[in-house]
Amino acid sequence: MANDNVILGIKNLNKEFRLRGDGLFGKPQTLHALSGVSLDVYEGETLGIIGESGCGKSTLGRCIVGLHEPTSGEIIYNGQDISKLKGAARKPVHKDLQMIFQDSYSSLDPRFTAAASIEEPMVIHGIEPDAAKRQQKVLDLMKEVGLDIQHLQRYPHEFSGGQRQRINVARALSLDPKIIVCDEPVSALDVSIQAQVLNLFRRLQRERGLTYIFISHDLSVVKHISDRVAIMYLGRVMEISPAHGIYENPLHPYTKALLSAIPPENPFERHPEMKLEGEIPSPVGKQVGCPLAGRCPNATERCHHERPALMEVEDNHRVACFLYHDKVAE
Amino acid sequence: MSENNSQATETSAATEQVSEHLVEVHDLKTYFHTAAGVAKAVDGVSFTLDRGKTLAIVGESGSGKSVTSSSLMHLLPKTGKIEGGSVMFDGKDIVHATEAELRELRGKDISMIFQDPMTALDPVFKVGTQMIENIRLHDGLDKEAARKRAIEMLKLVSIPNPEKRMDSYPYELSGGMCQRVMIAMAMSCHPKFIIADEPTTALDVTVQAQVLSLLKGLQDTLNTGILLITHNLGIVWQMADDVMVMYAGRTCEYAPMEELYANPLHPYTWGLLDSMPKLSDKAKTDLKTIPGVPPDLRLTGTCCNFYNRCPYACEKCKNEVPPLVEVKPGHFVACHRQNGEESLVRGEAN
Amino acid sequence: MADNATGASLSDEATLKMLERERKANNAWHKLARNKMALVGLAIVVVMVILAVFAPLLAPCDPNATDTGNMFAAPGVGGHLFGTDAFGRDLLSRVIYGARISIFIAIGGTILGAIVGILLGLVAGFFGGIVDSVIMRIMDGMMAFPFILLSLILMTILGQGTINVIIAIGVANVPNFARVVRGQVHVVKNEEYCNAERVIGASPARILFKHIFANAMSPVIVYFTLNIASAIISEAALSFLGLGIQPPTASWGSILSEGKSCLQGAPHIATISGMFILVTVLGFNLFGDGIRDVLDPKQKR
Amino acid sequence: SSDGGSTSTGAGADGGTLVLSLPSSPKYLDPIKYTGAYEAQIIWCVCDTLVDYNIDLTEIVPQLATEWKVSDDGLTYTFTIRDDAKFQAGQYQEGRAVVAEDVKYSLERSATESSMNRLAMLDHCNVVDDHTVECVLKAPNASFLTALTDAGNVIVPKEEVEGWGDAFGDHLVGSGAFKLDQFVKDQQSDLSRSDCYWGEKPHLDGLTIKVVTDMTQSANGLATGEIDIATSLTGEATQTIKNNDQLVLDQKPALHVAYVYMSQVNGPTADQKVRKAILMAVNRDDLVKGVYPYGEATTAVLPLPKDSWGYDESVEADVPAYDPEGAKKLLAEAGYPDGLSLNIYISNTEARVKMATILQQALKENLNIDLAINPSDWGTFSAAAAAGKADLYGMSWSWFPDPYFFLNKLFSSTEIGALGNGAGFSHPEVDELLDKALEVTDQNERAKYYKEALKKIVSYDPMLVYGSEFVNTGLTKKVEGFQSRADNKTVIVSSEINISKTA
Amino acid sequence: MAKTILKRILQTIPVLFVVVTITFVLTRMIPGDPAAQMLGPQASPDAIATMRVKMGLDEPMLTQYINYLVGILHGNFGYSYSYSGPVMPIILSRLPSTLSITLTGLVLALLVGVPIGVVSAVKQNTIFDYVFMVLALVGVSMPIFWLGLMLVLTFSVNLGWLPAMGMGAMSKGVWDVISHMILPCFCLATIPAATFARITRSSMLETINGEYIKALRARGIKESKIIWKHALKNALPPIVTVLGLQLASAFAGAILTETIFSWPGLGTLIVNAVNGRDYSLIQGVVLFSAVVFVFVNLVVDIVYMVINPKVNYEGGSN
Ligand SMILES: Nc1ncnc2c1ncn2[C@@H]1O[C@H](COP(=O)(O)OP(=O)(O)OP(=O)(O)O)[C@@H](O)[C@H]1O
Ligand SMILES: Nc1ncnc2c1ncn2[C@@H]1O[C@H](COP(=O)(O)OP(=O)(O)OP(=O)(O)O)[C@@H](O)[C@H]1O
Ligand SMILES: [Mg+2]
Ligand SMILES: [Mg+2]
Repeated sequence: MANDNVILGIKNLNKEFRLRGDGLFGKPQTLHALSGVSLDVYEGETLGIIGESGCGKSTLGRCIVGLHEPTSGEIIYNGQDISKLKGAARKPVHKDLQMIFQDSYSSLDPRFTAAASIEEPMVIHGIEPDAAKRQQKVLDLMKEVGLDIQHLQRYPHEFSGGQRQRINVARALSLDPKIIVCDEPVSALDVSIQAQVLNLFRRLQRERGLTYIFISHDLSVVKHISDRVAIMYLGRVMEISPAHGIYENPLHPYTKALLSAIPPENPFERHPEMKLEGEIPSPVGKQVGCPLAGRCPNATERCHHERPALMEVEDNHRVACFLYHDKVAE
Repeated sequence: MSENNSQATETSAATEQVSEHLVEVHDLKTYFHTAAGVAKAVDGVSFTLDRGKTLAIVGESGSGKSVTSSSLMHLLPKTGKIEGGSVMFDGKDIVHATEAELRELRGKDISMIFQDPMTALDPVFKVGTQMIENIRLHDGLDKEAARKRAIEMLKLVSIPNPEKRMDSYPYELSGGMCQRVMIAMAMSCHPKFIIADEPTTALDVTVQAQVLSLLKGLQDTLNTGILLITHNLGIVWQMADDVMVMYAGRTCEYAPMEELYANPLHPYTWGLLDSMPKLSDKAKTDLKTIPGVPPDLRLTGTCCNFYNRCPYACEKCKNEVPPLVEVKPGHFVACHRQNGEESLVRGEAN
Repeated sequence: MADNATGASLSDEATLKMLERERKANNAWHKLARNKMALVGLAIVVVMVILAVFAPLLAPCDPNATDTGNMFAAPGVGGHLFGTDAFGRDLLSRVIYGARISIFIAIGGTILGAIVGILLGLVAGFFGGIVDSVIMRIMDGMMAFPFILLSLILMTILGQGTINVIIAIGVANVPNFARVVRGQVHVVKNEEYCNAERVIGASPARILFKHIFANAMSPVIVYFTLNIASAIISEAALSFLGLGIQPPTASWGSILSEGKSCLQGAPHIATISGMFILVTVLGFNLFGDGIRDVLDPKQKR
Repeated sequence: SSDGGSTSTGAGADGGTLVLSLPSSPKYLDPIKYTGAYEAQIIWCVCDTLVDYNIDLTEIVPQLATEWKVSDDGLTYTFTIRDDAKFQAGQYQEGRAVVAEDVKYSLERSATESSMNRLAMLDHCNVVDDHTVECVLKAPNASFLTALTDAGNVIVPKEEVEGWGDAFGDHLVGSGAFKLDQFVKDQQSDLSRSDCYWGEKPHLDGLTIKVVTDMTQSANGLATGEIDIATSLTGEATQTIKNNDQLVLDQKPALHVAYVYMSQVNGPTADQKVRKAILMAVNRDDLVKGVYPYGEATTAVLPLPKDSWGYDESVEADVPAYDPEGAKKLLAEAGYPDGLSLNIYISNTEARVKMATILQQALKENLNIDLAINPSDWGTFSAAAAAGKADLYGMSWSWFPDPYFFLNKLFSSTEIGALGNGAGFSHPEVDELLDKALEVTDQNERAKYYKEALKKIVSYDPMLVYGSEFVNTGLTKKVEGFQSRADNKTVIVSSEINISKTA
Repeated sequence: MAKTILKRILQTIPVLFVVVTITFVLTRMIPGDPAAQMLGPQASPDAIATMRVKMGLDEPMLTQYINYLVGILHGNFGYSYSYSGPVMPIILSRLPSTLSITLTGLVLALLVGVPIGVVSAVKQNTIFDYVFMVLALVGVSMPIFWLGLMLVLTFSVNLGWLPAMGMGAMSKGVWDVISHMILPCFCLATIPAATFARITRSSMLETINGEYIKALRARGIKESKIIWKHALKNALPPIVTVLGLQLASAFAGAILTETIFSWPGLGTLIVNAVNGRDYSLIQGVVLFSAVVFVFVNLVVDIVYMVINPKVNYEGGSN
């Protein structure tokens, strides 16, 4: 389904947060949430993003939809760098780029009912100016995500975690966007509803050529939905490849560790786990070397000082690890 | 037909021995009184949990899992009320406990990991401060020692640079980090009973594995009982001793984990198991789902709640609430057509 | 399956009925209508407004008719329900007529200050940075003008009259409202739901007025309703400076300050006008609390 | 009407500090800068004038000057200065004797430097010897001696004045019975007995002069004993004190008239008929009763206090009496049969607002005049009134018993543009009489001129005079020897008075 | 944060410049001649004219303005004719007396108002709530003069416990100072206390239902700690704003209290300056207040940043 048309190009994206120093006059410290992330997202594909918790996935998503201004780097959409667009200039982009937030509770206005929240984007962009039709569309969307007429008039705090997440999904879908950044959109859903939502995602992709950037910790979900998968670690992309490449032929030591930690599919399955021991690196302060160096079983002296670049080692399979660089070099 | 009838038969096994179980919940009912009617969010939930054991609750999103756990802790919003049933913790009646008695239990004997980690931390205090407060409250440590212990706990849940992270505010943490902070807090006071409401949704699998083994370790050393609410069946298989399946406020199936996997009885359970995406799946086909939506909780209580989505539903299902019946030792199910007299064959809808 | 998708043995009708009930329950007016205290508050305000509007019909006497033979009559004496004032004028009539000025000015002045202040505060808080600095520094500067000076200046520029009193009180209130609102906005605007709105593409105005505004309102409402009291009293202060209402026109504030000079001999003058102010303030506050409760979805419904 | 205090000076216990309250804060104690009675109160305690009025204001009595002579042409006054007077020790001198040089310095300073023109008639002084000084006037001016009693013309030591410069007021030094220890504006002044005082030794050890702007609080202060003498009381406080048997209210007619001046040149009131109609439309007794419900004033009709020696009761009859019917007719004659609209400017004090409100009612009722009341703070009011903007303006006047300080100030055309004659009253024959009254020195002769002027003035119906306030003083029973003076001066120590306070 | 502070201090300069300019122009627009005010009602027109020259009022406005600005740059804020002295020392001399009662009053108000607000919120719609809130409303609508007089009548005149007026003197002991402060502070505290109570209540109602409150309960934290530490801190921002406002208004707005208790503070000074058309003093007071308010508001903003870490004044969002 995906074609070779790059719909969103992320070029060397960096995002730093300034942490407030101690006390009134403390020196602020820098937290590197994203360091030199470069990604191309193709039209109509699903790009799965997997990574350690806190590695900057949400930050990446927020940069894409314009909630964070990147410290440096570009985000190219429709031929223009949208990372610096502001105000009215950004408005047309908003409609195309949507996000499902990780924190489903706080991303809903506590004083808006579910219906109002879902309706809101349509009102803003003047989709469906007829109120009755709009209401109908709201209801349709809600039904798509497994909610029903009974949930229309309730406030966020009256929902369960999963229901709130579904409201978020419905809201993002209501705009007919081109790209949706899904930040763990199904983590709070039971498997049957999860299946329903995933099917919905796929159907919309089929029908409308939607593009997803799909952040999740559930590797089977990512595998199921993604065309390509990127593995992130500490603000960097470590490996990126078509989905089967990651699952069948993981290259990066971190990817391997991840795959080994997947929970079993049945009570009787027990597989050996590859544990990453050692000091967990911190995104705060100066960054040198490969971030995994301290925990990687294959680390060499070089890994501690030099940063491996993301290199294509196999067809469409790129990895940032010296283990393979040498092979490529040869 | 109504509850009276069902009560007689259900969970008779559980009520016999007292206090041998860590937690005993019997026919718990928690209702929300909203403007447009009474929502029966929890409407007949029964289970028991032994020391050192893990009970997993799975079920439809919105089926009342979190409300059940909130009810155990008496942490319902103003509109919510426990309307019936009993909850015994360590032989103590919790439903009628006073606020002071509950406070004794909360945090010390029972701790809870909330589903929404980012909203469950006080936004205006540093996470370190919140952890230290918690540790000092329960362990009576001095400030320095508590701080040390907090850092230790953060290290245990793999938070990088924990000394520095102690000074972060919740909004500066990623979702997974908040969740780990919550977990660290819940574990820091050696509880007898942990309620973990989707504790690892925001964690990557390596950290998840670590956290789960941490929970296991705690369980082994302290004989802690764990009530694990999750949607991740993989975790259930990994962690649980027993599993309870919930649907629309009611227990619909309750069995030892392996039994449930091997021999699920309730049609909803079947649907659930079938919907799970598998890593081993090769083809990218649509996932199986359970069509339809669950009923409005304000209108339930007169029939089997799953009736409208159940391919096996019969006339009785439409008119009677199915009681929870022990069909095999330890295996309870609430289905008119699975109560021993009749048994369905999975996949053969009528 | 699709035909019975909504509920087990439950007619769609029941659900629809419930939905209707719920929609009604969520409707601000219905919420307000169910809030007894708010209704009491509203009733008080309405009574006061009625007093003001129908003063000529309700007042038993001419409020300005002096009677030097019957000064400081105690309540009830000589057919004067509330007694008479220092000129022997019927206090009841004066209080009724006073409602016109006091209610009008209190509401007008506070609303004017609130509207401008809230707008400025919203903008300052929302855009932050230089906009915030400029607006708030202007507010700081305005606050630096003592009320008496500000009023004198405004009145010199504008002249006397009711509307100008409203403007004076309004202007004096602007920085206060701006600060209260702006502080709230700074807190609320960082909430995730505002970010969600930005992603949806909501214009700043929409985010401000539909989301931040509602979520920042509750202290503003309180501040607003409390301000009614000080506005009523400010009117008297302005009139005293000769900038407000000219004698003999009655206003509660001026009756109160006239009562000040005979507190011991004729305490009823200050007491009665004070009570009217108190009750009015009470009314506004109860009503304000009601609105706050209505805006709070977590309140028991 | 003075029912408190005894008149004896000798008896009375020594010791104690008397607390006296003023309703407004003194600002400038430098004699050439002071503007009001409250400052004068302190200055008089600290400094001496050459001469003073006696307690009844009937005659001028010696103070620093033991005697004086007036030359026949009325131009030269020769004073003999007492030889036992000493200045209090200060920063720049150590308590030296008061000599004629000081008199010359002080009076010439007042005459030339003071913008208050309190001694404008003085040309220069000649020191004859240490204890004799001649004052030469520019023209004969009979109000000179009276002017000398003004606190602006007290005798002060040059060293201190020049030493302190602008700050002299805060460190006032003189030869009076008390020396100024501390002067805090808006709060209080602490004075202690001067040991080098030439006169009778004051009974009091000290004097604290407190500013208490709230009248009710003055009464309360008396009740709690925090205040011994509360001066210049008005309003309900007087009643409160009357009602309290532990306290004494001393009342005495003041040299005070309250009036409504009507524009003589602009607007409808330029027509005398309109003015007269207004006078006839107002019942003064009712007005006074309404404005002063606690009996703090009496009705007055002439623009001169009854206690002034220029007062002429026979003129009272010339003032049109209350006659609403006649008034209406008169107004119709003037061309306003259906009434008209006028404005009145007043300062925002209670007494004025009350007056205007009652006046408004009376004019409406009797003449169908719509009177718009413009109350404002004093600054705005005085600017408007002095500029002649007002149709009517209401205020009051109080000064010395010498008619000059009323009639000249209010009706001389030279005062047009000042607040006194803001109405623009200008009649050459009145001017002439007033000037003449100033040239002659004999009081009887002067009285004649003034009476004549008064009659003339009244014939033009320039203003509605309605009341004359009392000097209301509240006292605790501890105070002995107090006697009030019609000019609102509270005399602590003099040849007649020596207040004491029992423990 | 240091940067924020520095920035804010720099911002003060244009604010003050504008304030000075506006005050300069506007004060001269109000009717009333400073010279006439100074000389009193009985002064003659000549005298007034002379005085105007002496006061420099005859010069063109622009010259006066430039002179004034130049003076300020040299640290000379003008000369007050009504208080015969340089402006700044006069203002500063009033500061201790004003601060002593306003700050004490505000602290008192906080100590009373905030707890009442908290308790009312916790016990929303109970009899406590109703009683406290009605009391609070009585508090805000209470005419200060009436309250002051009642206090004096009760505690000074009838009971004789406390002095009715004036400031105490340290030389007479600490009690003398304190006893003189009690009634005025009480008077000053009523309206702020009522305001704090109301604002606290409403703000607490917003926070008290938060999810984190539930989480804290689950952790077994004492209810009192949850309320007084966690919920209150979250509820603090509007309270701090209002505290700032009250401080500002207490500064210049304590005129009634000052009058009743003969407590000469800034309020009296301001009124006298305006009534006396003492231009320099008016300008000085406004300038001074501007500095104070900029400072108070800076402190408020910093407190905001301290209590709510997300607050950031630098940019728009995030
Ligand atoms: N305050 C409330 N008022 C009314 N209904 C509520 C309230 N809170 C929850 N509910 C309803 O109660 C039901 C149970 O909610 P609960 O949070 O227990 O679900 P859950 O099983 O935890 O679901 P999830 O897996 O999605 O978190 C839901 O249908 C929800 O809509
Ligand atoms: N507003 C912020 N201020 C400071 N640091 C932040 C902020 N937001 C995120 N961070 C930091 O940036 C890093 C990346 O956070 P991010 O939320 O992107 O992680 P994530 O990959 O989404 O993790 P998770 O899977 O746990 O949600 C973390 O170290 C986090 O602490
Ligand atoms: Mg995230
Ligand atoms: Mg849940």
